[in-house]
Amino acid sequence: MRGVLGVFRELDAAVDAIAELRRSKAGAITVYSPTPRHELEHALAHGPSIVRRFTLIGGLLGVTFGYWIAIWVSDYWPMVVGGKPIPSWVPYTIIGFEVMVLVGALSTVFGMFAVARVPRLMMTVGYDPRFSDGDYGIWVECPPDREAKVTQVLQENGAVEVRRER
Amino acid sequence: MTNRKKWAVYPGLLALAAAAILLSAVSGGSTPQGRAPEQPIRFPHNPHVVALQMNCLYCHNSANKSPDPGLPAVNTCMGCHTVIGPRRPDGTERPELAKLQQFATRNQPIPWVRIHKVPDYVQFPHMRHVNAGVTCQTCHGQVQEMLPVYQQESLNMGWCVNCHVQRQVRYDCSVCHY
Amino acid sequence: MSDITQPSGVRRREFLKILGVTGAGAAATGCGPSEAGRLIPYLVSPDQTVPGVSTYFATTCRECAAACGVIAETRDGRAIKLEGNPEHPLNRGALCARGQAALQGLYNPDRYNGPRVRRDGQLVETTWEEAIQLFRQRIDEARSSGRGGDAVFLNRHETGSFPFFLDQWLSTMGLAPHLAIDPSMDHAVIAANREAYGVAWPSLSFADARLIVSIGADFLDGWGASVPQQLDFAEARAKMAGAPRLVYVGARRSLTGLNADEWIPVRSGSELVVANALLAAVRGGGRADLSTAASAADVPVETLQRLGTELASARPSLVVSGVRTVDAREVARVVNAINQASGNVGRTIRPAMPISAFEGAAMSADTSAAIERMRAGRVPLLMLRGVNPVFTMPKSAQVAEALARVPFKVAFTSYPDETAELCDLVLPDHHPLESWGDAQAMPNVVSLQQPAMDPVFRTRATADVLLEVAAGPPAAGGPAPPTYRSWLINRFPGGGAAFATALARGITSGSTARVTPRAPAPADATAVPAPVEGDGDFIFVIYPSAVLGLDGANKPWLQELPDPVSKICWQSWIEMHPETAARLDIQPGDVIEVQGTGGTVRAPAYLYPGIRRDTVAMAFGRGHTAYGRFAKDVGANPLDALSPGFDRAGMAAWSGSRVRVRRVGEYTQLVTTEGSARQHGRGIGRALAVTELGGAAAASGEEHAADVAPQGTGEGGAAAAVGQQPGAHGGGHALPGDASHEPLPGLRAPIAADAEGALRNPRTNEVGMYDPEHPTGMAKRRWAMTVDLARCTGCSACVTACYAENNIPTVGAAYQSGHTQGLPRTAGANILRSREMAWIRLERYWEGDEASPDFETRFVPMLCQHCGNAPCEPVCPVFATYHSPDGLNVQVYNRCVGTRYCSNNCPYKVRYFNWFGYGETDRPQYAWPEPLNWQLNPDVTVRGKGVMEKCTFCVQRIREAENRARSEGRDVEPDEFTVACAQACPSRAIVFGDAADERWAVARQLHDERAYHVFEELNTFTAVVYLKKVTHPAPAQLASAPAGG
Amino acid sequence: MAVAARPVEEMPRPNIPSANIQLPAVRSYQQVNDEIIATLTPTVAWFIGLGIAITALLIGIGTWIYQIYMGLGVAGYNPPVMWGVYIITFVFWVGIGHAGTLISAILYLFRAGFRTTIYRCAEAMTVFAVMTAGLFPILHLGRPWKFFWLIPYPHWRFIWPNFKSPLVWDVFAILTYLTVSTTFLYVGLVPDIAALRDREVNPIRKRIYSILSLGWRNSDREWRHFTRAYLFLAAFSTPLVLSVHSVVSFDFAMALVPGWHATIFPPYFVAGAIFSGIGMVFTIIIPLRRWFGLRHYVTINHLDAAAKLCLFTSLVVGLAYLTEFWVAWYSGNKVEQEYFMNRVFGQWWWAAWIMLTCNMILPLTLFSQRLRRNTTWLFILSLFINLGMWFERFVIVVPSLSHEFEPWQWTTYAPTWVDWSILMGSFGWFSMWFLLFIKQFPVIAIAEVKEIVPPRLRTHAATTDINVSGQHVDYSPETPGEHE
Repeated sequence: MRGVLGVFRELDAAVDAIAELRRSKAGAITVYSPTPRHELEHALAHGPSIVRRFTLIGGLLGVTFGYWIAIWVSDYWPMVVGGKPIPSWVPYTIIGFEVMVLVGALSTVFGMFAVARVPRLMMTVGYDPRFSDGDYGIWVECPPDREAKVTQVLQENGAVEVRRER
Repeated sequence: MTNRKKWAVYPGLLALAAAAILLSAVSGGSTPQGRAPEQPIRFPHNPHVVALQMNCLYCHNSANKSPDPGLPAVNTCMGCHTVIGPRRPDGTERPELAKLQQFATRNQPIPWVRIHKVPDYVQFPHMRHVNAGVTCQTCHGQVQEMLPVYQQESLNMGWCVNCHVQRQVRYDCSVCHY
Repeated sequence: MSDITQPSGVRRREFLKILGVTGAGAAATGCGPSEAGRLIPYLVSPDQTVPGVSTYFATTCRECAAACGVIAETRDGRAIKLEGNPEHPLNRGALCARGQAALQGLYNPDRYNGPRVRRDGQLVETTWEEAIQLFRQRIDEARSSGRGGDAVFLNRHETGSFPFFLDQWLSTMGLAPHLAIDPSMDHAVIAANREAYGVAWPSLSFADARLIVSIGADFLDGWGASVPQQLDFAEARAKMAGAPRLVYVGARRSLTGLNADEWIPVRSGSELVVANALLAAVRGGGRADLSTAASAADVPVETLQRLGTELASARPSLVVSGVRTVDAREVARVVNAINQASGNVGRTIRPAMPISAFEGAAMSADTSAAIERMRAGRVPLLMLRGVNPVFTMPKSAQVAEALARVPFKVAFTSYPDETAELCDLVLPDHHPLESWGDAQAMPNVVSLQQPAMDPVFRTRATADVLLEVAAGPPAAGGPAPPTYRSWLINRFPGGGAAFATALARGITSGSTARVTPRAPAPADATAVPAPVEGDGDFIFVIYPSAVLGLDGANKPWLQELPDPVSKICWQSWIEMHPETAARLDIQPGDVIEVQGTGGTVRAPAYLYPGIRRDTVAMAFGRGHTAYGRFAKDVGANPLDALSPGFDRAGMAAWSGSRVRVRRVGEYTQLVTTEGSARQHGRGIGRALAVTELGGAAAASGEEHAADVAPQGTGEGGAAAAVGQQPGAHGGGHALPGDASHEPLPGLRAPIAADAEGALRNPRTNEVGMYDPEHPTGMAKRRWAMTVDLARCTGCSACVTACYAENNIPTVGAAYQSGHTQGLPRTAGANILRSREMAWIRLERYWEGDEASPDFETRFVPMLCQHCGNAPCEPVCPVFATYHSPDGLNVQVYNRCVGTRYCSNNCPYKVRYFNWFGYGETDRPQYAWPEPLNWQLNPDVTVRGKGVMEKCTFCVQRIREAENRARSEGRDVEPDEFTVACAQACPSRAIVFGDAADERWAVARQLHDERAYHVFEELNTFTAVVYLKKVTHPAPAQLASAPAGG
Repeated sequence: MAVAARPVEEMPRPNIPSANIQLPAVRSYQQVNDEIIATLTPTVAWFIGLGIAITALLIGIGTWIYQIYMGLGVAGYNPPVMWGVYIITFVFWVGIGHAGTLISAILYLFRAGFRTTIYRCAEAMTVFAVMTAGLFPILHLGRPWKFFWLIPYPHWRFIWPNFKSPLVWDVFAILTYLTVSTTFLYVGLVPDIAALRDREVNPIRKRIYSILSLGWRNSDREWRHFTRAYLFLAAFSTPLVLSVHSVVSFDFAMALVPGWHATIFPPYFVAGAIFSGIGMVFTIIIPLRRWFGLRHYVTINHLDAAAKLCLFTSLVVGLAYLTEFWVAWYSGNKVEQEYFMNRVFGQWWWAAWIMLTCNMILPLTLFSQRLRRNTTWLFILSLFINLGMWFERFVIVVPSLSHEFEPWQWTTYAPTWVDWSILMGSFGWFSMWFLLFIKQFPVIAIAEVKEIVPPRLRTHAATTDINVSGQHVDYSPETPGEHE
C-alpha cells in the first residue's frame, strides 16, 4: 500500500479534487470526511450499498427461525393451555416478528461491518486524525510513478497538506 | 430426549450451544450419577442375588405394592444370619456379618446411606413400574454386580421422559409432579 | 432444586425413626402381642404395613363430647389425616373442622414434653418416676390427713369407660368422685330434656319436620352434636319442595341463623316470653300474650302471629332452643312443651335414639361450688384433666386466686394452658390419638378409641398413670403395673379377640360403664323471665366460637379458619349492627370496650347486619394468656366482662346482661378474609325459591330484586347484570356478556361433553379439543365437581380438611408476621394482606337489604374451577400450569418461577402464592414447627417460597386410586374415592368424580336443573358446577310479595 | 455540484421543526469537536452525582438480597394484587425507553431535523432505561434465580417456554429491543469514538477508544455503508419500537381482568411510552444543556419542537383515557363499569386523578408557545409527566387487580419500604449508567451535528457559511430561539 494523502480544509476543494482525480484515473481513491456529505458521494459516484441484502436475508432467516422454534417447541411436547390449538400462529407471529427484527438488525450491522471493512485492527497508512475533526482527506493509492501527478492534482485543488505514504 | 426427534434439535444446539452448556449446568442437569457412598455394612448383593437366586422382592418387599420399595428390617437379615453367623465353619471371621450382629444385638436399625433419590416434588410409584415389567436394573443398573452400590443412571427428568416416550405412556407433568 | 421442599433426607430419617410405631398399630388391630413402644425400629418388620402405603385405624374423635368415629390415616407410623368413619352412626363419614384439627393438637409444638414439677415457683422438667412418686405421696398426705373426701378432680366431660374408671380409682384412693366439666354444653337444654324425656339429648330429625324453629340454637355449628345434626339438616334441605322451612329466633344470627329462611330478631332475654307465646299459639288461644311478647321481644306482632299460625299448622315441626341467658332452662322447658303439644316427640324428636354424649356432665354451678371450696381453703388436692377453668370461667370469678389456696394442684393436661401453668405438678396426658379408650356414642353404640401412633412426646396416658399410682411403688423385678388397655380388654364382652375384631370397625354395640348422673336441680315451676343483670344500653351476647370450641385456639388450622359468620380469624371481634355503629360513630375495626357486670373487654368492632341494634355479641374461644405460641395474646376473652351467673339449671349464663359500650379511640384492622360482602349482581352464589323448581315458568324475580348493589351505574349497569339475566329461566336474553346458551334445564360441563365426543363432527372428521381422539392425547375422563348450595351450610369443614390433606401452610401466627412489612407484628398480619392460602374458601355474601332482618346469605365454597379453557394456563411463560389429559388444571410447583400472572388472570382468584418460605424449615415463617411437620402428607409436595399453588382436585388421591386400580388390574370404579373436601363435608354438598362417565354420581348431578357455572359468560368451561341454593319463603310472604327474601 | 451560496431571503418562523434546525452559534467542525469533547472532563458535581446514584443502587441491591432471602412477602403485595410496584416500574422504564428510539429512528425516517442534537442523549437514555426495565421482570419473580426458564435455550428436560404467554413475548420483545437499541447506539457512536480516539493523548484511553472505535477512519466506503445500514436499522427500529410497547401492553390486554382486557391498549401504551420518554428527555436534557454549556446546540427551537411532540402524544393519551371510559360504558359490561367507577371515583380516585392531571391536563399548557419555549416550565412539567406516567401504570395495574370479577377478593394495596427502596435503586442504576456514559462518550452526536453545521467552502469566507438547506443567518444573541 502506497500512495498520496491530501488534506483539505474546504469541502468544495475536496469535491473538485475528487472529480479531477477520477478523470485522470490516478488510482483507487479513498475520501475521508468528518461527516458524511452528499457532495462527496456524488463526486465519487459509487453504486448503492449492498448492506440491504444482509438486511433482507437476515430478516427472512429471523422470521423463519422465530416461527420454527415456536411451532417446533409446542409440537415437541404438546401441552394444552387454555384450550388453544397446539401451534397457534397468531401469537407466534409476535415471536416471528421479534426474531426477524433481531436477526435482521444484527445482520445489517454485521453486513455493514463486513462490507465497510470494519473492524480494522490497526491503523494503516493514509489516515490523519484531522479527518475526524474538521478536515477532508483524499488518499490515492497509486504506483510510485503516478505519485507526482496525483500530488500535483491535490495541490492544485487546494490541499493544505500533501504527503506520500507507504 | 427421544431418539426419534434428536435430529430436530441440532439447529438449536448449534445456535445456542454455549448458553446451553452453561445453563444446563445450573438448571439441574447435574446429577449425582456414579455416587457410591460408603455404607455402614458392606453389603454384597452378588451372593444373595446371583448365588442364592434371591428375588429382589424378598428384601425390598413393597416394591410391587407401594410407591416405596422398602428396605429389609434387621430381623429380615437375621432370619438367615442367625444361622449363617459371623464365624465361618473353618473359624475365620466374617467382619460384615459381625457388624450386622452388633446392630441386631444393640436393637439398632442399620443407618443405610441413601443412593437413589429423586427430589421430593417427584412422585415415583415403584409398584407401577415394577408391575409394568420394568426391571429393577433398568433404573438401578446391575445392582447384583455392584460392590458398593452406586447410582448408574442420571435419574434426571430427561432420562425419565425418554423412557415414558419410548414406552408410549403418559408423560405430562402431573403424572409425576403434584 | 431442593429449594422447593424440605431438605431431602428428612423424610427418610423420620421414616427410620418412626417405623417401629407401626408395630403398635399392628398390635392395635389385635394381631400382635407386643405393646406400643416395645418394638425397635428396623428390628422386626411390621407385617401389617407397607412403607409408603397408608394404614387406617378406626378410632374416636374426642375434640368435643359427641365422640364421632374417625379413621386415622397413618403413613410410616405417623398419623397424617383424619377422616370420618362411614360406619359410625353419628357422623357417617363426615368430620367437622375441629375434628380435622385434632391432628394439630396431637403434633402441637407447645405440648409438654414430659412431666413437670414446680420448684422455686417455676415448672421444671422432671422424670416420670419422680413425678408419680410425688403425686402418690401427695395423695397419701391428703388421705392420711382425713381430707381425701375434699379433694377435687375436674375432668373434661366425656362418655365411655374412663369416667367410671376414674371414679373407681378415686374411691380406691379414698378421694371424692370427679366432676365432669364441659362449659360449652347446653346444660339448660339437657336439664329440661331430662325432665321431659328422661334422656339428655334426644336425636333430632330435621328431615321429617315441616317447619323448624330454632330459638337461639346454633344446631349447625357447635350446639349439640353438630355433625349428625348437619348431616340430617342437609338431607332435609335436599328434599327441595318438601324441605322444611327454618325460622331462626334470636338476637344474633348465628350460622344456623344465616341458613334460616327467616330471622326474627327478638331481644336477648325475651326468648321465654316468645316461647310462651308460641306455646299458646300451638295450644290454641292465648292471643293476648302476643302483643306482650312482641313488645318484650321488640318485633312486630304480625311476625309472631304468623309464626304461631305456621307452627300450629305445620305438623310435625321441630322447635329447639339454645339460649345462654339466665332463663335458658325455662325456655328449653317451654320449647319441650311446644314440641309435645305439636306432637313432635317421637317423630322429629326421638328420645328413643338419644345421643349419649351429653349424659353425665356436671353443671357449671357445680364447678363454681368446687372453686368456692378451694377459695375457702378446704380443698387439699386438686386434679385437672383437659379442663381450663381459669380461662373458661369469668375473670371476676377469680379462679386463679381460688386455685392459689389449694396446697397441691395436679394437671393431667398436655398443653401449657392458663390453669396448668398454675399447677404444681403436670403429668401430661396422651393425645386421644395416642391412647386407648372408648366412648358411648348412642345408647347401644360404643365407639372405640385406639392409638394411631406412638406418643409424640414423653407423655403418659392418665389412666395408666393412675393405675401406676394405685399399684404403689414398683417392686424390683415385680410385674409391670396393669395398663388401662388391659383393663379395657378385660371388661370387654368377649375379651381380647372380640376387642380386636371390634377395633377394625371402630364401633361396637353395647354400652360402657356409666357414671350415675347427678340428680337434676329441683324443678322450679316458674316461667317468668329472670331479672336482667347489669345496666347499660346494650345487651351482651356471648356465644362459644364454633370453629375454636373451648380449646381450639392453639391449633393454627382453627385459628386461621375464618369464622363462618364474620369471616374473621386470628382475632376477637365485637359484633355490632351497622346502624348502631353509625350512631356511635364507630367504624369497622375501631376498638370498643364493653363494660359489663364483672369487668371490661376490648376488641375491634365488626359491623354485622345480623344482629339486633341493641345488642353486641362476642365469641368465646380466644383471649388466652398462655396456651402456646398460636393462642397466647391472640384476641380477647369476653368472659372478662361478665360476673359469674347461672341459669336455674346451673349453666353459666353468658348472654342477656346489660352492658355499656364505648369507643376507646384505638383502631385495629380487622383480620378478615372478606373483600366485599355483596355479590354486586355477579351471580356467584345463586338461589331460587322453592316454588320455581321443577321448570316453573315464573321468572325468578328473587335474584335481581336481591341485587341492590350500591354501584349501579345507570341503565347500562342495571341491564348488564353479569350472569343474572332476569330471563335466564324464562328464556330470551340478548345482553352482552351473557352466556351463549341457556343454563336451564340441566347443564353439562361443555368440556365433559367434549370428552365424551359430543363436539365431534363425523362428516369433517373434526374432533373437539378435549376429545379422546384429538392428537393431544386426551383421556376419556373429565374430573369434575358439583357443589350443592342448597346443602351447603357454610360450616367450613371442607377448608380445614383441605389444609390437612394438601399441606397448606397457615400464615397468620404472630411469629410469621415479623417480615410482613408495614403492618403490626401481631397475629394475622399476613392475612391483613390477604395472603391466606386456603385452596378452598367459603365465601359468604349478603343478599337483599341488610338494613332489614330479611337479608339472605349465600355461602359459596370457592375453589379452583379446573376450567376447560383456563385463563391461567396460556399466560404462564414456563408451562407451570396446563391442562392435563384427564381434565385437571395442573400446577407444577417445581416448574413455577413465580410470575403470578396466572393468578392475575384467574377470574375466580383461587390461586395462592408462597410469599414467604412457609414450607422451608430455616425461614422464620415456617408453618409447621417441629413436630407439626409430622402431619404433612407425604404424597403432596411441600411448596417452597416463590411458587404458586392451588387446588389440585386432590390429584394425589386420583393417582393413588389409579395406582391401586392398576395394581388390581381394573379401571377406577365409579365413586371409588373422593377428594378431601367432599369426604369431610358434613352436609354432603360436594360431589366429585368423572363427568365424562355417567356412572359417576357427579355426572348425574350435572343434569340438575339448578346447575350453573360461575362466570359462565367468560367461557371458562369450568369443571366445578354449582347447584343453586333453594330458599323457602314464608307462605304469607309468598302470597303477598313474590319477590321473596 | 458545488453548493452555491444564496443570499438569505427571509427569516423563517423560528419554530418550524423540520426546517429550522440551524445552529447559528456553531460555526465549524472543529468547534463541534472542541466544545463537545470538552464536556467529557469530569467535575466534582459529577462525582457527587455518581456517588449518590451508586448509593441508591447499593441500597436497592441490599433490599433485593433481603427480598430474595425472605421471599416476595416483604413487598406490599396484597393478593389478588399480585403485581405491584415492580411491574409498574417495569412498564414505566420500558416506556421511558421508547423516546430514544423514537427520536433516533422514527424522526430520522421522517427527516425531522430537530432530533439531531438530542438523539444521542435520548438513545443512551433508552438503552439504560431498558436495562433498568429488564431487571424488574426478574426482580418481581417469586424465584428470580430461575428467570432463564423464560428463555428458549436447549436443555435436557425438553420443556421450553410457552410461546403463547405474553410474558415470553415480553422476553423476546425486550431482549430484541435492548439488543437493537444498544446496537443502534453503538453504531452511531463509532464515528464519535473515532473522533475521541484521534484527540486522546492518554495512551490507555486512546487504546480503549481505538478498540471501541473498531478502527473507524471516516472513509467514504465506511460512510456509504454506514448511512445505509443506519437507515435500515432505523427502519427496523420503527416497527420494533411500536411492537415493544404493544407487547408490553399485551401483558395486560391479553388478560381478562377488567380494566386490562381492552383492544385499545397497544396504541394507548405506545403513545404513553413516547409521551413519558419525551418527558424524561426533557428532564435530562434541560439541565444537561445548561451544565454542559450546550445551549447553542440543543436550541430552544429543538425543545419547542419536542414539546409539540409531547403535546401531541399527551392528547393521544388523554383520548385513550377517555376512550377507555367510553368503552366501559358502551360495552354494557357491568364488571367493567364498576371497575372504572371505582378507579376514578372510588377507592383509587387519588391515583387516577394524579394520572389525569399530570398526563392530560397539565400538558395542555404546551399549546402556549411561550410556555413551550420556557425551559423552566418544560422541566417542571417533565417532572409532572414522569410522575403522572408512573401513576398511569399504577392505575392500570393495581386498581384493576384489586377490583376484579370476584367481589369476595376485592382488596387494597400499599407498597412497603422494600418496594420503594427497590424503585429508588432502579433510579440509582439508571443514573449511574447515564452519568458514566456522559463523561465517557459525547452526549451530542459529533458526526451528525456536523451534518447540520455548514461545511467550510472555498468560495466563502470562514465567517459566513451556509447550511445544508442553503440558508444561514449570522449568529446574534437576538436570533429567535436563543433566549431562555
